[in-house]
Amino acid sequence: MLFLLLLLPSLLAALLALVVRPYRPAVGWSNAVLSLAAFGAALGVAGHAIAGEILVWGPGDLFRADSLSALLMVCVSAVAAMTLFLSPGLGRSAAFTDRQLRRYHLFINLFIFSMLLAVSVNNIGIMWIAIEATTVFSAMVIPLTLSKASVEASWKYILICSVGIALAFVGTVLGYFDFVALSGRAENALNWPVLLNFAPHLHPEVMRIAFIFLLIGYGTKAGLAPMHTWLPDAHSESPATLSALMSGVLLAVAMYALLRWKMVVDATLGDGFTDTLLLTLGLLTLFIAAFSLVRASNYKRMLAYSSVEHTGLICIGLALGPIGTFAAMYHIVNHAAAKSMMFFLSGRILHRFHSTELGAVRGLLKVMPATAILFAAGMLALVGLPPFGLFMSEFALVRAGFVTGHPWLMALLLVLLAVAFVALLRHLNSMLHGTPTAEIATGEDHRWGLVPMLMSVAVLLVLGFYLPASFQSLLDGIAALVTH
Amino acid sequence: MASMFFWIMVLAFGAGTLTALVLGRGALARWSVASLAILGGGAGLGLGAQVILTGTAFSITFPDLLPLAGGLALRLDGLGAFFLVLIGLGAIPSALYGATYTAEYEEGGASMRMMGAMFSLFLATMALVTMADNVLTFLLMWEGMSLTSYYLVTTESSREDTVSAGNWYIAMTHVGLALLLGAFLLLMGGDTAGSFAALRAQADTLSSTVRSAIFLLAFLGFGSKAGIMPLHVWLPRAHPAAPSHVSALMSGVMIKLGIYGLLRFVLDLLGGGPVWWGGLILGIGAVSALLGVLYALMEHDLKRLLAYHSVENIGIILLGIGAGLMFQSYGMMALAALGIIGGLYHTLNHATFKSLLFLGAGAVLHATHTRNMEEMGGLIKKMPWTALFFLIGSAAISAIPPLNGFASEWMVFQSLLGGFKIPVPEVSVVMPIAVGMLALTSGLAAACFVKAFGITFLALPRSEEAEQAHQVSRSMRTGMGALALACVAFGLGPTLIVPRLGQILAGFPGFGGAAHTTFALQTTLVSPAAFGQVSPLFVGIGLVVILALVPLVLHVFRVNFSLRKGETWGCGRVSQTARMEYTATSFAEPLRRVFAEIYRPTRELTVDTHEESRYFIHRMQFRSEIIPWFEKRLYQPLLRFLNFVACQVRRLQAGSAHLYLAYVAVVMILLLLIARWY
Amino acid sequence: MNAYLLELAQALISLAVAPLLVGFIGWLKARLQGRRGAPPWQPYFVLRKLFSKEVIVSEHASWLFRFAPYVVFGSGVAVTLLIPLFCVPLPFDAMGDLLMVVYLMLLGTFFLALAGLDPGTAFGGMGASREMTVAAIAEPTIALAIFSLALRAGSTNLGQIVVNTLADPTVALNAGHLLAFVALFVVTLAETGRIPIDNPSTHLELTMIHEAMILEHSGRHLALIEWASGLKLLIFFSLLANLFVPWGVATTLSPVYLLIALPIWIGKLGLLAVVVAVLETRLAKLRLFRVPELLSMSFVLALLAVISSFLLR
Amino acid sequence: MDETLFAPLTTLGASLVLLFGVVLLWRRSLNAYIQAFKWQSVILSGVFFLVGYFGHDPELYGVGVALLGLKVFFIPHLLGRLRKRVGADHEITPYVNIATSLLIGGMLVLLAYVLMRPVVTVSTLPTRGALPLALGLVFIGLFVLITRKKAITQVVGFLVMENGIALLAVLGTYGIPLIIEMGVFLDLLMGILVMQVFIYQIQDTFESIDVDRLTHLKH
Repeated sequence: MLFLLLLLPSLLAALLALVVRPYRPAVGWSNAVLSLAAFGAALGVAGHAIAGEILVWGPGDLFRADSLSALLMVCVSAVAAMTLFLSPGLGRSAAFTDRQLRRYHLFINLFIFSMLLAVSVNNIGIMWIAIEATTVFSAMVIPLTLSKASVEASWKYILICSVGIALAFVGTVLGYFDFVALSGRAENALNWPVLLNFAPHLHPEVMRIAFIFLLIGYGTKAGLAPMHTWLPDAHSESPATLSALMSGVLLAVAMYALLRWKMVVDATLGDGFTDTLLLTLGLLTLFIAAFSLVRASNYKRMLAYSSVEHTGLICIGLALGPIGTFAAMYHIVNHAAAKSMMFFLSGRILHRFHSTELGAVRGLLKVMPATAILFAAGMLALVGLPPFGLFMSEFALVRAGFVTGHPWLMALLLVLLAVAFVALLRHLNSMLHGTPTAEIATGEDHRWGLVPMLMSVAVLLVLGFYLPASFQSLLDGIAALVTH
Repeated sequence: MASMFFWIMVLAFGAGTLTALVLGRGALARWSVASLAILGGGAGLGLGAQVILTGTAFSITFPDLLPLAGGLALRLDGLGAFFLVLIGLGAIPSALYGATYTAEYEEGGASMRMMGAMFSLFLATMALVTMADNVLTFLLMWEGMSLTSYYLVTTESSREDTVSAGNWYIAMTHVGLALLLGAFLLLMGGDTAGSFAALRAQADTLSSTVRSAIFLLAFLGFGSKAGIMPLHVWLPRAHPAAPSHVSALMSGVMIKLGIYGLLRFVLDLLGGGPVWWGGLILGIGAVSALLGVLYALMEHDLKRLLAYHSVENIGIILLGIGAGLMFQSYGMMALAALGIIGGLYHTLNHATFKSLLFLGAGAVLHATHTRNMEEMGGLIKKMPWTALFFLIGSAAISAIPPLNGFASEWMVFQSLLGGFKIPVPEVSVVMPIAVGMLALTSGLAAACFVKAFGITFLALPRSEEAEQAHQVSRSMRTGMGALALACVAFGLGPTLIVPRLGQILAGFPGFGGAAHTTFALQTTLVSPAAFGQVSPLFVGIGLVVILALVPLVLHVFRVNFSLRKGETWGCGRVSQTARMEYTATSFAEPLRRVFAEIYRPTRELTVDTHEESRYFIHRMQFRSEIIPWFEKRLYQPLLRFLNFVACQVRRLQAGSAHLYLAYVAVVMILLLLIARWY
Repeated sequence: MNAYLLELAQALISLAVAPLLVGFIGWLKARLQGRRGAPPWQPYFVLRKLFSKEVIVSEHASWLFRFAPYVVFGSGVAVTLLIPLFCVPLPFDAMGDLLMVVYLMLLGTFFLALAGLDPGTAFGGMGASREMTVAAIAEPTIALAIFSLALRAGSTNLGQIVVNTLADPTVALNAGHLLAFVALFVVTLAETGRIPIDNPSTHLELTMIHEAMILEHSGRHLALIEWASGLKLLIFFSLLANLFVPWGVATTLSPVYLLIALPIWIGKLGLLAVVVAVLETRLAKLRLFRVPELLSMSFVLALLAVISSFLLR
Repeated sequence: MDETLFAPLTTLGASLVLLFGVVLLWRRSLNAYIQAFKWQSVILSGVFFLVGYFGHDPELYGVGVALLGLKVFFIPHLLGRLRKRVGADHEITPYVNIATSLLIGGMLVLLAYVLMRPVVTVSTLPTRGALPLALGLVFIGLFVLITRKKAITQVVGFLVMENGIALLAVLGTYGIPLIIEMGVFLDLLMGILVMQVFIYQIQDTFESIDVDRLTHLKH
């Protein structure tokens, strides 16, 4: 039942946006309120997972929620709720036409639905379908206002991600193929627990090939270099709310898919094949992201590269055994909170400065003090400074690297993180200080819109000092999943 | 008792943060932040003193916070307590001074909320660094300290150079953190909780290569905070940018925590190491000391000058510690104790006189609104107290007896001289060279402070601002006065303090009795085996007596005591103006020639001649600049390289969707081929 | 008690002898140059004259300018109390070792240089700048040179060095000692403002150091400074004489020994004065910017002396 | 029919499917691309029927019919209309010329054979021989995507990739579970519709559907 409560609100919201024409603010509000229900359901699922129960529901065990799913559900639904409360169309702003708003609300809810579906289904074939669907739906939201840049970004986005995700399907088919080759056709073969149980009997040589396709495929979606190229474009041209969702949780959902498969492939191969690949790609990602940040000229792209950087980190974490996975999942939560907030704030900044160029934003502290302070706090969190949660998760991650015997790789990682750190802080300072151009008005508007950001900061702060027991047992549950 | 002090300290700093955030600006806010900081600092002082005096460590743990790795674990032992005392000693005068000094920032538009809150948090995190008892607590507090001080540095964020200074600072400090993280994690091995007790036990099981790697990482990591050459680049940038009472704290106290960390690692966690560890510390210390003072000589920005002197003094501290560690590895514990205690005592002394000097520089800045010494002069008449205090600080940092700089430098000298007892000649020969460098350093420091004091306070004012300088507020003077008093007290009474330092050291393996017996309580400082002894107290008394006697005797002999004010005699010149005075640059010119090989100044001479004839010169322009070699050879190439890589990486994102798809295809095929033949 | 009295007596004798030493060198120099010259006791007249004159202080100068002469003089007196003159070891020997001595001398130089800057003349600044340049290299050289002796003698307290060397004369005879002696001698010339580094008998030359710095002082202030510089000469000569050639210094307080030791000490001082006088007539003053080279050389010599003491032990 | 015909027939079908993929490398006209895709899909659905018949899986007939409807009628129709609306005819200057493209296409198929060897050896299905051809088709589709400039061509390339995957699925596993197959079709349909929307938008904003003009966003 919880699954219905989780999934139906967003479908209902999409339906509402579809049937009510023209768009009315009430639709936006009711969608936002509906998203709270999903969030509640996610918390309920998490409660079960913490208690050690694995929820399974639906025909043919269609839905299943272990700790891993529960964690992602909470992240996705939380960020989704924030997004919907901050979405355009809830106030009386005339920035968008009714048609655009209707389209926005329709597709963003479908997008949220497909992400939630991806993390709650049992069948990893359907998971693939859901993730593919996220591309389609989110692509529809990117060019909310038509411009050369937004069209270009969305074309690249849909093209590259569709190709990538298609390759992931090749991997999925190969995995299924191997199952079938050994034990004949079975309707539930792609149910994750079934596949995992059977995994030790699968053929290593086939699973290796399959994993490459999956890695490339889901890696494209997650923003692993060098398949990350769509990411800065899409993030910089989307509405801030969509960027927040994409960067905060979509990347995590893709990593989730990869992790599911990694567990299966590890059960088959048993050696460090997947770990080596993930480490290599993770470090490459980190390298490219860190150095891309050095010369970034656009703050939304900067945030996007930062997401790439964190994807790299998470990817490395996944390769570092159970404690690394623990750290990576911790990091996913922190990153979701920080990055979604940053994109929301970037929306506010864009609204005031009418430019996403770093050079155009000066004296943010004078122009929008509250936004600036939150933005600075978020950036400090993103670069891994205390007292924010990312400091803790990065510490845990590097510790995992040392414990699992990769001191040199961790050294490289720390160097790259330092490069990213310096780059981001320089950009941040150039935004915060200096003299704004005269025509920029000062003062904050829509003060209530800062409330969700304050909540994000609070979450980050709490996670920086304190790991609630329930959260910890959730993470431990995930770490236990990857321990054979 | 101890836990009462602890809670008073923590709550006072916490309340200070909240007060600043709530009250914001105004005298009430400033004074309440200051008094809470003084309260907290005093409690810290009390806590530290109690731990040192009773010899029992204070510990407290909060397992619910930071559950990721062992909880928030605090334990204050002797070594930490010493540094906590240092923090208290620095915090009280700085806070008192800051209460009125910061008033000016209110008009400047800086955020007083931020400044007050960060100041309190800065003190709190520093205090907790000395108490941290596991890895995560340490790193958290360490980075908290860096971050809060970073915000204090960028208080005047409307200035371009301040922001850039902040960038340098935070970048260097973050690199340091990364190194420390590496050191700690290597030391932790497979352990995930990382309590210091476990690390101590773990350290013996590690191979010597790993131990050395840990040492190097820790040395560089803590060194970047302490400001060793060539990782010191942030100091001359950040110290001038920060408000002066913060500079005083940063230079006087914060960079010392780098020394704390180094000692914590080498003495405590690693429990000593091969002789080259000490040798490396000694070598870097010597280089930092000499180059620090040499670059200080060439500065005419008062606060930059002081910042370079911090590098110098960290070098001196490291000379003592390095020598001590070398002796330790040869088992000469008495000499080892002498070196390390000398280093620690210099740490304490530097905290007093450097804080004093920064506060003095702040007062000057406050009065003249410039840091450029070339625009100062004559301030001794406008601000006599500040001048007196600055003079005491200058004399102390120049190691002039009977002030405190002398006492600790004497100990460092003595420990270096003990080096001849090292049985291996190849090793012991390092020591006399270090002695030479230290001797040269202190000579140059004296020259530098004659310049700093003379150009700033003496002669005629060189600018309108200096002419209009005014006395600073009473709280600022009191803050400086307290530190000046400390300079005198620590100079006269090393024999009261040094045995306490010995007690601290006695807790570490191998030192035990050596540290105790070497420095019994007496009136003279005696180096081991009575190789040398001095009594600063008696010399101080003697000097006072002589200074009192001389006029008295002159009176007895009916010397002419009349005094007339007249014009300065200037070879028949008509009038004396400020333009005729020696400038800071010209004062340092002879030394610049002597050390031209090190400075390698750039020279640029442009001569504009008249159109009619090239023999008639219209205008001449001479520019000479000293770009330190480490910036030219180390940092600029590094930055260029990073930029180059960044440009290459940028080209990946060329904009073509086809290219992007090609990346996907190429990587896929590559990985497939690898997987096929894995 | 006797020891303390003797200590006091030593200081008083030094104060009394110091002007004579300066006068003697001046007289001898004049003689060597074929002039009659002022009598050796001329400095006493000069001091008396200066003490009876009124002091003129620049209106731009501060209290520091008036305070400095006392500090300079006081530090000189304090040093004479700490160094071996004709009797060792005296109780004050334990109060300060060679570092204390060197840094007490630095105290005088420090204040003198500040006083030079105080009235704001170009001359004063110039003198102060040069004096500090010389001091910055000379002071460490003194320390190093004596260190090399201290290491072999097993103590940094000067009186103890003399005692130990007398007890075991072999330690005084080696190459390191010679290096140290040369280094300390060069520094003596530099610190006391002698040719070839500085010319004590000239004013208003662009290459002067010490005299430029004290140009503004007059009356009793100048007298104290002049007296102190004489004292400094005596101190350096005593160090050279007693540390390198300790024979003749009394090691017990018996009056017989003391009566023998006092003339020997004065004789040693006289001998050094002759050497300096001869050198001053034979050498030309160095160009100002060659001075640091000479000092650097002496610094290196002293360093080598210390290194050799370390290695040959 | 005879069971022994199964393997040669599927190989023949797969080869034909691949052949129509190669046509993409050879022709320049957009219309030819759409036609090639259409006929490829016809053959593909034939393969579905074939496997359904020999594999005794009636579900596959249904899938085949759906495929026929979607890929043979609906999508080519959509693309044809799109092509006419935006007025693009020919792929004028691909990044790689025709001769080289064909050569590379051949090498890609070869590569697919190399990579699929372990996969083929573990299988016992009669259809296994044709598996590399399916992967080859995926590669060729990707190659088209990388080297051809018109947005419509890229869509066709993508569709060919999809066909390759469908071929792989049906040959390797006798069809993936129906629910997933249907989901895939749904995704494909939506994807194509969205791509069609974007192509119109590209045409509107850039006045061309040459994707190589879309290089404003970089770094």
